[in-house]
Amino acid sequence: MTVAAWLLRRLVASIAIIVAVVTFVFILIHLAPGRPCGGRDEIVDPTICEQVNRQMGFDRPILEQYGLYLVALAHGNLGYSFSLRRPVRDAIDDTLPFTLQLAGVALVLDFLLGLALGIYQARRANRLPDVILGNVTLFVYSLPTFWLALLLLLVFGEKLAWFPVGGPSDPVLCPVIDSAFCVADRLWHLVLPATTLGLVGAAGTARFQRAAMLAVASQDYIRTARAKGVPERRVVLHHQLRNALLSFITRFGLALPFLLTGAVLIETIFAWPGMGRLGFEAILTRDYPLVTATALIASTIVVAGNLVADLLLGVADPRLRVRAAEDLDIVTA
Amino acid sequence: MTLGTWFALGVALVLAAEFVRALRQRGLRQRGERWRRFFRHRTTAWGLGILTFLVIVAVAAPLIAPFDPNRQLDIIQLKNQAPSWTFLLGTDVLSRDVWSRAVYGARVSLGIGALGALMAVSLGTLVGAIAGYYQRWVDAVLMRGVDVGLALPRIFILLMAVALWDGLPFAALVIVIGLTSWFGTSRLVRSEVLALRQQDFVVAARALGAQSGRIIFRHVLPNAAAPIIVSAALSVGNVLLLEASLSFLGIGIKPPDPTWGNMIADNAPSIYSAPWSTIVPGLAIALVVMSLNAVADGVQEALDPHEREPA
Amino acid sequence: MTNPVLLRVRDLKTYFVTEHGKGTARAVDDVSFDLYPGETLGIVGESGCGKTVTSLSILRLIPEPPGHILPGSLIEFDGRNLLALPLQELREVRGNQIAMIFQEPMTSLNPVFTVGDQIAEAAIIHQHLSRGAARARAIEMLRLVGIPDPDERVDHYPHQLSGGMRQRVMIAMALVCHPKVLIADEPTTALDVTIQAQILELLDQLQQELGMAVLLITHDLGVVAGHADRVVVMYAGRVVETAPTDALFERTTHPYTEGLLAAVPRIDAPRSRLHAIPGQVPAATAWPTGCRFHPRCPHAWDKCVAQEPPLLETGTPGHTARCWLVSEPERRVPKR
Amino acid sequence: MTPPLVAVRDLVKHYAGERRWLGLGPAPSPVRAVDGVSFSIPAGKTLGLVGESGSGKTTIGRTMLRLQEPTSGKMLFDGSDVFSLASGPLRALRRRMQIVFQDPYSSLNPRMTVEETLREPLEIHGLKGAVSALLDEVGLDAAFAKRYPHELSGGQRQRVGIARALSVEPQFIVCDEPVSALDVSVQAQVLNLLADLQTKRRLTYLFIAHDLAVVRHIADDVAVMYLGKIVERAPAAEIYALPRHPYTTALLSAVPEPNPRARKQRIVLAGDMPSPARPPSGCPFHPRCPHPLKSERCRTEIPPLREITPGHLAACHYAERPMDGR
Repeated sequence: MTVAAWLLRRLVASIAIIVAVVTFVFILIHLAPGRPCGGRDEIVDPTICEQVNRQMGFDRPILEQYGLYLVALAHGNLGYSFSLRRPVRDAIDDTLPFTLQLAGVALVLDFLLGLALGIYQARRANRLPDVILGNVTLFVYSLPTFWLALLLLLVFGEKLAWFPVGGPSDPVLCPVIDSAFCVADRLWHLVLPATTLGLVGAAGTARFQRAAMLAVASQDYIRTARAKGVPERRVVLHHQLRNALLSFITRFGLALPFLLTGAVLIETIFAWPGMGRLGFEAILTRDYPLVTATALIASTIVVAGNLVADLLLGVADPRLRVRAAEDLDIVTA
Repeated sequence: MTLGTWFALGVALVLAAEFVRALRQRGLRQRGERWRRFFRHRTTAWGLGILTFLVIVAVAAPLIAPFDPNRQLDIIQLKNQAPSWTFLLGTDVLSRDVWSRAVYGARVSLGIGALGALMAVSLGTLVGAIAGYYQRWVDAVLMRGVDVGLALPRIFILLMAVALWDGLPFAALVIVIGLTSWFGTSRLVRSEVLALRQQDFVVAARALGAQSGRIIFRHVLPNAAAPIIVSAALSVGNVLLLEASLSFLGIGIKPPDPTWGNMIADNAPSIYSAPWSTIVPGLAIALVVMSLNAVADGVQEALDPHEREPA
Repeated sequence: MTNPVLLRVRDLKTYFVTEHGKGTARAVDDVSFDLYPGETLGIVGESGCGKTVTSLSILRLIPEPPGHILPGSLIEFDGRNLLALPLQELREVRGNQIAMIFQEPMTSLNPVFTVGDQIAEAAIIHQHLSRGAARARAIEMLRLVGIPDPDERVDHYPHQLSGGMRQRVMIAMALVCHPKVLIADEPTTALDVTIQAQILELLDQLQQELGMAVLLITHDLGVVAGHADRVVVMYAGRVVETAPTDALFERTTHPYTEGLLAAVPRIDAPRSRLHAIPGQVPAATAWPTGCRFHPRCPHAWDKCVAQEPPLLETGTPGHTARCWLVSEPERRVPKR
Repeated sequence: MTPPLVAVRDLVKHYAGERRWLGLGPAPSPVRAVDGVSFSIPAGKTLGLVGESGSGKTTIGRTMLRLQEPTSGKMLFDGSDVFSLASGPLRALRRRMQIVFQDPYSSLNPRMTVEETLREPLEIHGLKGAVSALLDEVGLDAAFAKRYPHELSGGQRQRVGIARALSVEPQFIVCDEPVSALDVSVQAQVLNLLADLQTKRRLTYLFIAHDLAVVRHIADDVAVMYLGKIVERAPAAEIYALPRHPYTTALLSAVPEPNPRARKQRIVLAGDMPSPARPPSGCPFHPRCPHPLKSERCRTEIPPLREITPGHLAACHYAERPMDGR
């Protein structure tokens, strides 16, 4: 089987998963009591409500609504958000970049710091630095992200006033990003929210990576490397790390749901105009098209992340590399 | 704080410490290699002690909490009081005693954590065992379902379920959390079952004419106990964090009943002037999750399937 | 022997602390032997006798903790005590002058690097070859160990090779720096019978071509009989008998060696019951008193329980046995 | 002559390559693990089945007990066709056929004591029996009943595995390399035990092994497998005295003998066993065959398993002129 065929199959599977997610969300929304209009906090004239519902097609049979939605989706049409009174597509376009920036910076911090700590701890396994770091990472890993966000905000935003307390950029100087200064300003605003997410993630990554390194350390081929006279540093950073990275790659797929979940909370706390907050508010206002669209985007990110992780794993692990049939190792009884 | 509550608190501490000590003694006395390995790291004993203490506190909340957790003592005079001998951990923005709320909050938070995790792990184990044991199309169908479940960040499903149904009661919340938290466990259990299926002792049981139920429950699952128990311990922590997040977003357990999550949410606005009322419940959550992780490490050590050969 | 000793092992003691410090497993307990240039010395014994720990101790590959080599042990190579060498200098011996191959070719090769890279690594480290030269060297080594299409195979990963081919790669990797000593730890145990024959023949042939000394560690008396010049028999962490191969099989002296030999299934014997040694190897945390074989020995008498015999000269040159029967042959219980 | 208790007719087991993802996608070429194997074992006798890894010998043993489903073929046990039984009657029949495994470490449930392990089969079949008697029969002290597998040595575990198989009082036991993982001295103990039990209980064995020397001490008949096929089958005495197939000759010559005087002229086969997914054309052994008469015919024509002398079958075009292995 060729790489292309494998990729095609995985793509089809991924799309199937996303469609299933959309279907599931669609069903869930329609099973819920109440209609979008006149939701929990709004008091709207019932006749207007009815009009809105008719306009949005919410009075039609659910199967028909579902069919129409899928057809629209296939044309790239995500529908119209009645709470924002604008196309869902535009709302996503406006918010998604903010979430990607936040999650991206957090991910980099998570992986770089986590990897470095994990490798360092594994090299000093069960000695004092490892024990101390082990307890620290366990503590950070156990913190609720939103609570850590509040504390960081309290200390670094309020008390020390080193970083801005919220928002994506300075509303006066940089309403739009059009200069190097504004890029710096954006990063400046990203420090606290991204650090919150990244720190908790990094603690988990460090614990994971330490365990992965130690699991590899007891393998026979590490002993072989030592028997060859390979210097200790190279044994760890070449032979051991290269194999431990294989299990690390699978973590990439797992990190995304964590980051997206965290984004909902972090964006709320830091007034970050991202998609997580958008989705949350959409749920509160029962903005069906917007809810479905954010779920769709979120699951697409997760599924794509898994696909990328699998691809990377294929590149990194020669045993998984998809190759011509004659090279397949056939295991028999 | 009254003398009585101090006394009750002292008793809870002693009970927890004694419980752990007794377990440890038993481990050292018996030839049971497992107990000894369980207590190999000091953190495990600490974790177990802390959890025991918190469970005792939650159960004996009326004895240990000096005030009614929902009572607003004096909204003008006693609002955002700093910790003192009367208010051990201060009061919150509505002049309620933080210590009392934290004690009662342990009931809800630990309750949701334990019950939600129990449900999630049972479901995950069941689905994983069935998929791994029967393989073929059963496996394909179940695992595709799990793929879908894992593709959507859990918080979205939860938010939808909780927000759309508007004010779910405790039991329903537990069920919703349980129903959305089993995917990871099922994958884990499935891969364990797939590996165990190949083992000769399972083949032997089939050769002896054992039926599927017996094989799954006597031969396969007991040998997958380690990852399942570890997964359960970690699930409790995850569910706890999830409930806290929901409460923080204002859609978990309805106020005024305290949970550690909604305590943080209620007091976050006054975090600058009265940080204790936010910090305390957050630390409580971290303490529980940390203890659970430490206990999970101990379980992993104790039930390590790589039983050492007799030297 | 007039040859100078190449590798001298004296009073080697490698102990392991068992879990929770409950006890000490005396895996290797006072083992001594010499390896001469160009010869094959077989170390034979069943699992738990300490033969593998002995081989790992030579290059200090014992995981520490839980293992440790006791002070007073000596492993002398080229006039230097390897046990006292700084790690930096020891690394220059490892893979360069003393190389090892292991039992499991499946797990002993790193799955994520090509076999060429893994063979070349030692040449780059020890002989400072360039990458290109090292690669050429790897191809040459693959050809030497009889792997077909070495130019192509050099870029293959271990999982693409059969078990026999992997063991050939391990041998190529070990020999790339032309070591003076090759330690082969059960090199064929994991392989099929016909592949085992291939690998053993290859080792014989390479030894002749390259003139190295081989320490052949095995549980199989048949392998020793066919490939070793001298044999050391180990039991319960001790050397119990040592002899030139022919002498050992001709005049087996220690009851353990006798029992082991009688227990080997033979294709040349008619269908019959095998002789089995009763009981089992004792635990390394609790070796028996006196002669460690006495609980399983048909000849044992009270002296064996009380006092452990030294390695006694049997009369044949180079043949010693740790058994009181050597000095008191009349105590031997006749075969039923 | 005793009628056969067990007879296998034309057994075929192909493994389809695992299809991924909802069973769609192309199926890789099937692995012919067992490719048309027939034999029978008279009651109370032992057939030694010898082959290297990948020859299909383990698959045969497991398929015969229907621990794996066969692709085609027949397995007659005491007259009934095991492969066509429904699950109910099959379960009843399982009492009469048992298996002993190679790896003593994975063959016992680590969470069950010896007693629980031995009691379970009795429970399943509603039998009365004493665990202590079973332990005694395999040479273990009754004190072992309370122990867990990790407290036992390899040899002791293997004895427990044998006791478990005996607990349902079977007539036929598949011994799947029961001594391969054991030390030489313990291996002899277990082989002797199996031989004693056979005499005492009049058991019928299929004894699977990878080396001809072990089989020598227990088998009445020997079948040699290569790439899913039996290439030679004969009474034990005959096959050791005059092997007809060059592969058998090579296998015999590859056994390392503990006798330095017999440093015989060893036949060392070239190359590896080919993958059963792509067996060579003609005689499956021809690419490695050292027979001096090897010819074009070997490359094109599959030699059938035919009777060379009475009771001695071999699948070689030149079986009448066997190689000299010594």
